[in-house]
Amino acid sequence: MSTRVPAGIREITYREAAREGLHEALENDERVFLMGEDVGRYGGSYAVSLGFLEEFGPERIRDTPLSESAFVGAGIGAALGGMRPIVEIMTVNFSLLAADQIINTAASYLHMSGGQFNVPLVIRMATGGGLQLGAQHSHSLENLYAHVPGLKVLTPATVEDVRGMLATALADPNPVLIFEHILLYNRKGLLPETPGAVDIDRARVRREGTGVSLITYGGSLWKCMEAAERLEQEGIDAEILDLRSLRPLDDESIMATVAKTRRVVVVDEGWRSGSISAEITARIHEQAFYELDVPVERVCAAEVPIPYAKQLEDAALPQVADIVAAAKKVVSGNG
Amino acid sequence: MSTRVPAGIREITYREAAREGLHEALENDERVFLMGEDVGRYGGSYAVSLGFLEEFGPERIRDTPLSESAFVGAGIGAALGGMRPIVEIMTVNFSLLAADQIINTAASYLHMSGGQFNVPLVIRMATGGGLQLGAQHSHSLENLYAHVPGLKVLTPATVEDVRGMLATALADPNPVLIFEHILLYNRKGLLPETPGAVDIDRARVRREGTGVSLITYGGSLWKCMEAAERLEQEGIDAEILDLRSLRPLDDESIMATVAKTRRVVVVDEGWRSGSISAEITARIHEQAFYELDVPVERVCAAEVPIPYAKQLEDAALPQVADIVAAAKKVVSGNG
Amino acid sequence: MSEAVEPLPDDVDGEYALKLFAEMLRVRRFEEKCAEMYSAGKIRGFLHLYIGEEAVGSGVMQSVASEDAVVATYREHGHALLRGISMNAVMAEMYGKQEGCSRGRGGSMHLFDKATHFIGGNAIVGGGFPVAVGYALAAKMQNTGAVAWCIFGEGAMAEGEFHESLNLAALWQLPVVFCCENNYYAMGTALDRSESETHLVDKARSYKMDAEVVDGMDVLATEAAARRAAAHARSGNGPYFLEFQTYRFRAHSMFDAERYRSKEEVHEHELQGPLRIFAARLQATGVLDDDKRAVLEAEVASEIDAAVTFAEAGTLEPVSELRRFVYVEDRS
Amino acid sequence: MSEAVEPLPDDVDGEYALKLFAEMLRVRRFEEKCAEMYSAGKIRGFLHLYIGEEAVGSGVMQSVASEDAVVATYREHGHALLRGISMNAVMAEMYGKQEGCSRGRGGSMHLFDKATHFIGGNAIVGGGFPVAVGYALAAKMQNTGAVAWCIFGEGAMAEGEFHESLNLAALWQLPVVFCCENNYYAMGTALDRSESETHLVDKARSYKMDAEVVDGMDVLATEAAARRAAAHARSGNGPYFLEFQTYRFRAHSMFDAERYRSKEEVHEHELQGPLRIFAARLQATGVLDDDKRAVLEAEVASEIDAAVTFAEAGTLEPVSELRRFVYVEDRS
Ligand SMILES: Cc1ncc(C[n+]2csc(CCOP(=O)(O)OP(=O)(O)O)c2C)c(N)n1
Ligand SMILES: Cc1ncc(C[n+]2csc(CCOP(=O)(O)OP(=O)(O)O)c2C)c(N)n1
Ligand SMILES: [Mg+2]
Ligand SMILES: [Mg+2]
Repeated sequence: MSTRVPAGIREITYREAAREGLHEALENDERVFLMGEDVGRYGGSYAVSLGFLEEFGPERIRDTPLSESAFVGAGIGAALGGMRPIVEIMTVNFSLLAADQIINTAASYLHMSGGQFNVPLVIRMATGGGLQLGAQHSHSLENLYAHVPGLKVLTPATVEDVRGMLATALADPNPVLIFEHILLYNRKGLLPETPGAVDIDRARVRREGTGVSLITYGGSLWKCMEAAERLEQEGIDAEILDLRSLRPLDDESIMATVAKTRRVVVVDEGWRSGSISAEITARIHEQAFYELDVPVERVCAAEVPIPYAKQLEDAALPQVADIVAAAKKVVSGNG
Repeated sequence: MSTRVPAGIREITYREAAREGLHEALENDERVFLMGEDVGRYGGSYAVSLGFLEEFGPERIRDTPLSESAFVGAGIGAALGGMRPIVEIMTVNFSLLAADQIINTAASYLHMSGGQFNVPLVIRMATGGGLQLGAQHSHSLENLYAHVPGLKVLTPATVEDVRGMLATALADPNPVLIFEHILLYNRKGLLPETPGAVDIDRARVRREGTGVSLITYGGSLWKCMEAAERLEQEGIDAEILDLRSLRPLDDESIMATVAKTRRVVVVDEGWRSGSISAEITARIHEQAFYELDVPVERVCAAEVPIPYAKQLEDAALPQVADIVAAAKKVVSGNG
Repeated sequence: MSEAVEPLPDDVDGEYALKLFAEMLRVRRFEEKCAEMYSAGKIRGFLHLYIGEEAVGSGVMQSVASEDAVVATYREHGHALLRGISMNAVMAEMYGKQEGCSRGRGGSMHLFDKATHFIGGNAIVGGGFPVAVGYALAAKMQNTGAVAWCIFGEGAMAEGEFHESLNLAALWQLPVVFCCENNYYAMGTALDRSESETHLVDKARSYKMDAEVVDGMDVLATEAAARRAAAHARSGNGPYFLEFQTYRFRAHSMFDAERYRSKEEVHEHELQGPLRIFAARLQATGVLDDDKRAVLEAEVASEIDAAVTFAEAGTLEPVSELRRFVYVEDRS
Repeated sequence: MSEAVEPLPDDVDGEYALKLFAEMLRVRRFEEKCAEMYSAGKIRGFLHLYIGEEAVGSGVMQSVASEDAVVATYREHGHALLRGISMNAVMAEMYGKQEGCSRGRGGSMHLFDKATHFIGGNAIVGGGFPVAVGYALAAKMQNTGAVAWCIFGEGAMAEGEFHESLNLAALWQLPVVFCCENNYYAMGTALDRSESETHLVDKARSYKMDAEVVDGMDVLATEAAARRAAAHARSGNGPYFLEFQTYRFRAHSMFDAERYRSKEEVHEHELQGPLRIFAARLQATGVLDDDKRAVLEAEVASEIDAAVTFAEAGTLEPVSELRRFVYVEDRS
């Protein structure tokens, strides 16, 4: 494959990229440490920190007991104490055990203290479905946190972003949540010659197009890419906007692509009702009301706890065919 | 005041109505019991269950330790064991400590078990701001739960609803969350002669109007009522739709009022981004796209942890003046 | 194993002992088949095997009465089978078939069964504690005499839900038997890296709860301990805590490279494995011989083959059913 | 009080003892003023008074070093004052004024101060445990020698966060001093209705943590215990747990009708109140007399009057500032 890779540019998996980002952070800043369940001896539940324990030692690659609320809260306290903790929560479903610390403490302290205590904490967690892990391991609860002022919510979809967003998040004085989709870890991508911190303020157009805008984030980006190729064969030129950050949302980039195509599909693996796709749709409605000829379409997860059986899980999650159908619908204009 | 009250109809506070509903439930069904912090000897943090301990005893008016996750989960287990528990969580902020049990267990068990184990659990909690309780006691996190399939989310705004929805929720085989806004407890309202269970499937038009639709729920209903009176003086005839249930949402009633007025303001005490108001706006956009001449306006809480200082809290929460201004904006048509 | 094997105590009925062995063997072979079927891609998702820990489930289930509930974890195949869920239904569940005990919606980590009050298959570590406590509360309030059996690993004891739940159970004197399957590892985290106090019964006792340590590799010991615990809980004396010291012979799940322990450590434990040890004792007592063993193996093998056939032949639930069972539609 | 009053031990310096008394008196009078100002509508929201528990805060704060952090609860006025936050800033905070120690955004339950590492003012019961543990972790990793002082009520010990945090602190040998203010009630819930084990130090010891019970009404006892705890934690021996047995003389908050305890019970404790007892001992020792007392009262009164004047004169933060401090805008 590497023959296809331009000189200087490296092809690497999302896992390796996440790993490089972590490695760099640990090397560059003594204050940075990684804390979570099985990040050390086990090698990380998705093998992202494999070998780090040997390299950085148990103080900085800190295996924790099963105590989500305490080790997330300990991350808050350590951040207040001058460290730059990276807390890993294995799966977003488990983060519900730490929701109190994340929402009532991390998100509130700066404001509640009149600007005195900011919490420079980074929390990484795996999210999403597709591995038949069932209803307690497969959800996309990003909007639970994207709803909360005081938090920043990042959803790296590319190798460059998963590598670079960590550095940016660590440089950010605010609590930042990074969601890594479980289906991405083994996916390969191209990393620029000199990768580094990336901005987290702007969404990115991943594919230029004029016929329809596919607005998405995280794992769904690649389904949109595939959908765009199918659409192209049918003569529909799709533009794809990767939100990258769910809080804050980059309204400017959203409205720019809306103004360009006037046909919009939002693709979101969260449950449809009360999801971030609703917020995006609402903002488009509010800010680009007169630009649209047909209503925005949303392609989301079915409103069911994600089931184990393959055919049911597939039916529950957004699929390429669903995106293609939604795109054709808005393009054909029968909104 | 009672002179104004029509015969047979009683004027009663929201607190008394909630209390009557609880009392009736405890009297009518041996399986029903109330469990939570200080529901017994203390009399309930908002005095709703005052005196119940003496009447029903400590088995059925069960004071719990400070263990939100365990007593909510115990409610789930008790429901599976044949009881009809009513669990009280003092404030929605504290429910984050039980979010795992509510979302990963209560909401998932029926589906995950292939239809075998339903969870007939009712959880009551206080919500909202306005009493200067600060950033850990004043939030409206309804959409955190309204986003979750498997849960039902009710927001009684009237004395009839707070009294009757409890009975309906107890008769429901699914987990039902009931949010009671803290500012309502002392508010008086009229109760029909023979109050009882109320439907939870339909939103209600609380005020007929033709000029603009104010779509709201819970504590904000009364702010909308006040706004409607002010608007009337300015010749704007507002219709007010009380959603009553946030999950499921009654699309039919929403679209009916939208079709009627073609001018919509959604009033929601939750933070704007990722709130239920976004979902409502998105649904209107999707289902009534061609009915609207101007975009829907949202009046929500400012995106800040609710501060203590009165002037800041007032500024952070939706106020009558904000609703009036939004209504005039959509009516004047400069969406 | 060179050291002399002690025969069964006289007070133990040979047939009963043989039954216990047969149950453990059944679970062992079933798990081995699951591993095989996982590699074959027939079973997906996460798969956690019970191999090495059979004596715990087998011993405990002897005391579980029909009205009792079992709240287990994601490592619950053995408990499900031993509780009486048919092997067909369990295997079909792992195949994601509609004939599975959770209609194929739960998979390996979410086995459920209404008839036997098998309340899951919970993949949130610690998530089952409050549920078991609540079930026991309902039992007590309704005087059903039922006991809630809460099964969990030692790693779960670090979760806040453990603390809150044990306190509630002890405070309210509820009929819960807490069964800790201490296999010394939580994924890759050894007990002494997860608990400041590794003497686990002390934790239970800090709630004023009766507790005992049990040799989880000896099915006679686990069976006897469960009987004591059941008697205690059923007679209204409140909860009981059992620490079963056992060991996981296989990887945590199929994604585990086992970097956190040595092959030697695992091998040493295997030599003391519950089936191996008990088989030897049965043989020393003359209750089991090679022919009998062969018969047992054959019976189990054919039941497993039948289960695989059943699962293979099972139906994939039509996608049109996806939205069923999110809510019970009829009001009760 | 008829029974004979024992004078101060010889090894206690009279001036120091007088200082401790003056500190307690200052807190007591401040709280009384808060109650008054609440009734006057000047202070809003929830208000939790420390009256009756002054000896705990006063004793503890003597051992809090400048680099240490204090993580408190919503009943933290006393701790804030004793830690060195000016009375002006605390009173102004309760008035919701910009000059308040949290700019008026926190109120009574959320006092914060960067200079003294006073990390709140937390109104989530149990919410401070993990924060204190994390602060101590940072201190240990950076060898700052700082100790995290975690102050909480006995009711908080039922929360899962207590369990998870004590285990982490003990497992990682972190410099945290856990100060339980056991006033025997959590709102209306008496200790024996919230904990199956009411001997609280046993809970701490179940994490292999050193723990002691302290008479929370005797400021000399609390001061000495805090010194032992600080020495222990600062010298790298890990966390320490102190149970201070005390009593809340006033209602839980201003919304509490106190149905759960009798006036007599409260009165009996008041007779043993920390100020009353200590004042008597100081008098018996000749360190305090009516004139000195009058002077102290006058000093406190004028400081409080000044604080009220300061708060009254404070500015209401302009609404245009509402959205500030949700995020730190500049990258660090
Ligand atoms: C709340 C939560 N955190 C983390 C996990 C991931 N996880 C699954 S099993 C496991 C280890 C549990 O160990 P133990 O309780 O000892 O049970 P065992 O697997 O050894 O039987 C972990 C960390 C989870 N499923 N749930
Ligand atoms: C998580 C949470 N649950 C419930 C409450 C409501 N509440 C506030 S204080 C309190 C009692 C706490 O008692 P204790 O810990 O003993 O402290 P004390 O008030 O006696 O000082 C309760 C139940 C809360 N603030 N946070
Ligand atoms: Mg284990
Ligand atoms: Mg207390």
